[in-house]
Amino acid sequence: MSKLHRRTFVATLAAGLAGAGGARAQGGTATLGILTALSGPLAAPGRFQMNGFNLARDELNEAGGIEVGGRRLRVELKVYDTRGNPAEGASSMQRLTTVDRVPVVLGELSSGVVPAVAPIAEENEVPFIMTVPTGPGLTKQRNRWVFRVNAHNDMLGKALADFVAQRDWKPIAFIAWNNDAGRGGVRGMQEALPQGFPIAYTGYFNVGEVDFSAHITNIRNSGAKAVMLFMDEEPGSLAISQIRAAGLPVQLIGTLAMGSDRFLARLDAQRLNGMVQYNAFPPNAPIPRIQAFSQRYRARFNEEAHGFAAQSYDGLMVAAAAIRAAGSLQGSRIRDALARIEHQGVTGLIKFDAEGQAHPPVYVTEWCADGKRSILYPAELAAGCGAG
Amino acid sequence: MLLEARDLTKNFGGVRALDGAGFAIAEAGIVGLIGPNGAGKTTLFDMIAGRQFPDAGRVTLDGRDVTGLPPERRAALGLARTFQECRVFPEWTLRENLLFAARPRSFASALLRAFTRQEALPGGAAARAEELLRLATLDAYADAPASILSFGQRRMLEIASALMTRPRWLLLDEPAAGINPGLLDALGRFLRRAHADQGGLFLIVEHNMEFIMGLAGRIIVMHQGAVLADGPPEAVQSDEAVIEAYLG
Amino acid sequence: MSRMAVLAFCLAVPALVWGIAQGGLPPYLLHILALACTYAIPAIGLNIMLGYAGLVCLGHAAFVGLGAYTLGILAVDHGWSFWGALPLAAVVAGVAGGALGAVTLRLRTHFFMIATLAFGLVLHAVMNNWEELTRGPVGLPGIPRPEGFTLLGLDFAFRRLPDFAAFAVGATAVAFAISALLIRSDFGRMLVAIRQDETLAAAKGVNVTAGKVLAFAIGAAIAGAGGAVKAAFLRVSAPASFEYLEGINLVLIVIIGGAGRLSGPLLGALLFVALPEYLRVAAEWRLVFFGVALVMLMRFAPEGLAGILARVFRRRAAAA
Amino acid sequence: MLAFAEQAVNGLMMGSIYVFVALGMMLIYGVMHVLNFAHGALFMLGGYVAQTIFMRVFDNYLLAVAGAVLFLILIGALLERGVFAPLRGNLRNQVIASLGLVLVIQNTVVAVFGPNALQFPVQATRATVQLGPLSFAVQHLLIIAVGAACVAALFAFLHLTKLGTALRAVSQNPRGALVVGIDVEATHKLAFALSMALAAIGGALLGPLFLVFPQMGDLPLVKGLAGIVLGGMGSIPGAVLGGLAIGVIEATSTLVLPTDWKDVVVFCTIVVVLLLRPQGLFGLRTRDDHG
Repeated sequence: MSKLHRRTFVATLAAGLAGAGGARAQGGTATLGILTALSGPLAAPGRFQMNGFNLARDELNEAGGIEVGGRRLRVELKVYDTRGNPAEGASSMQRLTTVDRVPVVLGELSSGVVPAVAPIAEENEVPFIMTVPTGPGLTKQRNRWVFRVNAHNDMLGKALADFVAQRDWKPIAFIAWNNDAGRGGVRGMQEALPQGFPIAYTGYFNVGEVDFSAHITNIRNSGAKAVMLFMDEEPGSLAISQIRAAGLPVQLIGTLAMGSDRFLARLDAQRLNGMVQYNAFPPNAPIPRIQAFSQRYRARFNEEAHGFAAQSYDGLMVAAAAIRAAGSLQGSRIRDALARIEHQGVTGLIKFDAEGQAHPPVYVTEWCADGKRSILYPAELAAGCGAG
Repeated sequence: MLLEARDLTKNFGGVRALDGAGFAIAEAGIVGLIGPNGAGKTTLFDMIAGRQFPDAGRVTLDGRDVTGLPPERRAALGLARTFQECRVFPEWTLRENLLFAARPRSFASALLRAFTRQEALPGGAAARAEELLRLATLDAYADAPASILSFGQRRMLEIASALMTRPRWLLLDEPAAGINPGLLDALGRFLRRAHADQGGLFLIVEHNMEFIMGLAGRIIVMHQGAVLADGPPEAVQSDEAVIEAYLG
Repeated sequence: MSRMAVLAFCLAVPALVWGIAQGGLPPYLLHILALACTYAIPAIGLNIMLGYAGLVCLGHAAFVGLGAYTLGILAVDHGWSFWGALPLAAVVAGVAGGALGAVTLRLRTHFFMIATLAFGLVLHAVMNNWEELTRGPVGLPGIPRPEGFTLLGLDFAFRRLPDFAAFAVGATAVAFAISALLIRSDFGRMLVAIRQDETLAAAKGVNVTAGKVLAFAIGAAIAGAGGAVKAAFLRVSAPASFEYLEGINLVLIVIIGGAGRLSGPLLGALLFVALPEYLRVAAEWRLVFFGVALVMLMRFAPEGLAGILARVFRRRAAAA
Repeated sequence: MLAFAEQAVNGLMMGSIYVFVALGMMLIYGVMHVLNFAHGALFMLGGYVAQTIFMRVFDNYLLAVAGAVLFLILIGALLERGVFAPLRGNLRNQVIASLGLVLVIQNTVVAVFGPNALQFPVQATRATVQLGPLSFAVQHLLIIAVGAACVAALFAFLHLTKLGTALRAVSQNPRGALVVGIDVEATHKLAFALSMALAAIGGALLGPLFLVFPQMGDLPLVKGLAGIVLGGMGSIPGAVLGGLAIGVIEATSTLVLPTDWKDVVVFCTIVVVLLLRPQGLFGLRTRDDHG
């Protein structure tokens, strides 16, 4: 197979591909690009992200689509699975921006993939709106085409750290996933806690590993008063049941994923009682925008709304609003619109700062004995059991 | 002193394979190394070839102590050997097997020559390979992969490959084993011709008495890890102790 | 491979590279081409170890990672230029390769594979846990593309995709040339002798220890350079790119392409990277396909794609 | 001291899982002289089959485990005939083929059962039991107990029954066994069946304690390998003690080192043992030099 022979093979491959690339907006549709994880260890959070995107798309289309330059365009989603791998992410972004030629790309789950896809969005002048990754540095790479709807680790950590310091639960221990979400969360929390706040123990475990007995033993010996868990629902439910089973007298602190009814279903109210967690989207909060979204989400998926879904829903709605404001599917016009936009989303007011980071409110909720949740922070929204 | 082994001892977990075996060979010739099974022939042979190392004792080549030298360094000194289990490079053709034996061995120079594209095959190597293949009656298969050869032919190829570099010490481990009688005389003639052509020492471990007695000028008999007798074939054949050891 | 052939090859490749740089190929295809190169270069390194010296190294992705992180740390934290860091990336990976070779050379096939697998897992854990140096699982972002230069009146700015694709193809060609020069020489023959029969090779004067350590060092150095090219292409170096499954993928690429054949790694990389991207098949079924292909190849055509093609050409040539 | 004891018991529990994997691989290695790298994926498949039977067919844990064992033995027979038997003699190709099997099994499970972890709630073993000051889940003790029972049963089979002796004979010298009239082919199938049974039981035991997910077999595979290397290649008692030792080393290392380095401790143990004492604790130093 001489080298020149291979070149001709590659050339024919090119012809096939060029033809397949869809024009930007034929026949009244606007195709938006989505990056997510449909397989691999991050598949569970990926499902909630897609629920949010699909709900937003259907609502936009039911309302007649997006009005651009006098024409109403149906919204289509072109979804790629990056499996949390930078190389797959880069290929998917390259295909979205140069073959499918989408006007805007949303999503991604893993903070590790974003630095590989963001420069490609910048090169092809397509705005990229993150809806889940929490790495603080992702919006600090001086890339004008990158925006983020959700709060990052430092912002999430700040709210909860103030609360923990206030309640003086020390010394504190951590058990976290050994990946970007876990280690990033612990670092964000440790930096947000006041100087010299005693940290009794920090334990990491591999994604997929689920034996916490070693950590529990070490926490018992470290004399920690509180344990913070930085992991997703599945390992979280196991960790809590093992901690309760071992009779460890500690205050439990969790993350976004551990404040939902689905989490309750994995365990029971008695074991969750008293657990505190930060939450970007407490589904039963007495706030009209949250109540409305929770009902629509339950009607569609008959399960409780999840924070990732709400953030992704807002991401797509903001993109649609920016397209409408820009009156075109031209990437640079949409980017400028996004930079100036003020959009009332379900997770709160979305206004991107100079680095493209939005500042949605962060809540702290607490599990009550009856399986409901109460809101403790921000103070002005504090409400009893059943509101969280 | 062409080759000397002095009171070599070796034991494998309690079993004493070699018990102070030793002999000295001063001038070139074909020397046979015989003895009943378990006499320590192959162990001694491997120590001279560098595949095994003694617990005590010394091996010298041309007076130089090589006891601890690894096999590749002994090859560089001019020692070549064949194996009881008969080893050739199966994927290479017969000609490639022989030419490989003649090529220089240092990785450093090989790396340098790889990038400067200098060919390093010694002048007469190709011609010598042709001649050896003809002598070994294998010239018909010169460009066939060695894997297709029968056991006897493979044995001949192994010996031809060892002869490529005109080694000063050629160690043959039971060359006659598994050879059908018809091929035995051809093997004998091949070795006699080769020795006449290049001289040096042929040390042959062998069980086939008739074959080795006819070929070797001197016979060393091993028994229970030590040298029992050492002399011309006729003397050794009539030596009481040797007959006792074999029949006993 | 005579001197003329090498000269012709060295002229043909830049011409080809220049052609690519002028564009004309759709960006997505250039992206796939560049990505395939970032797999082909380490596969060429692995082929020297696996295909020629017979060393089945399951931890090869770790050397790719070493090269990527060396470039990342030097460029991002210490402001080195890509061109300055690239040779160092190869040297660091090469030294690690030589060390692993020296450490594992006496081990027999099974032990050897387990040791290389363990080595790969240890390095992945270090990349993931040593946050001060590697920034942990988030990966090291902001790795620069190679600095541009003008050559024969043409200016190459590697931020542009066609230029980077041309660079990647050029780098692959250099790696291919190195492996071809090494294999088609006494050096290559000595490695192949080691693979066929270590004991016999030693008896013929080959220093088996040195051969294995060198095969490891050179294979790892080429993989390190490939890792640097991958880090520059993706502009991030994350542990997820160098986990043990990536090591198995490299073995897959070399075996399916054709171990012990110079064009094997190139065909394997194109097949492994380009085919699924082009077909956009769901991830699971793509890997099931490759798994089945691997088992079938082992049973019916261990010489891989390159071997099958060579057999077809030979038969057609014989028939003609 | 209490912490050490608790970690040691935790270690024994996980160690028992590694023993299942190590024994399974040792049986095949001993008889067919090949390391089946797909054993981790088969271990995971055992967990999935048991979970499916338990959740969807009949709600009885014992039957679920039995079902998993039968299914795996069937799969094992197919693999032995289709992949391992034809490739016998070519060590490198057999191992690479087993790597291909890992891709096939793992990704088929993801495609069929979906990528995320599944619950395997066996109520009977959820309860905890008090052992002095420490409390352990019943499933923990079940794993240790069943592990010990399987090891004992295997030993009895290998040393007391004719078939078992035949198996040991083939593992020492296949040609010698053939000469004596042992049907070597049948022994290979027997070894494969036993290995698959152990994988199924191991997977079915680990499932209820944690979750069943596609990558579930990866770490136990590597740690089982570590157990085999530590115990000594080719020695069944070595695989048992090696597997347990790796579990205890791993658990107790968390007292000293941060937990994210516990896997590294195990991987380094493999490399160190291979260098200092390649034949491990119980292996015999073989003189032949073909691996």
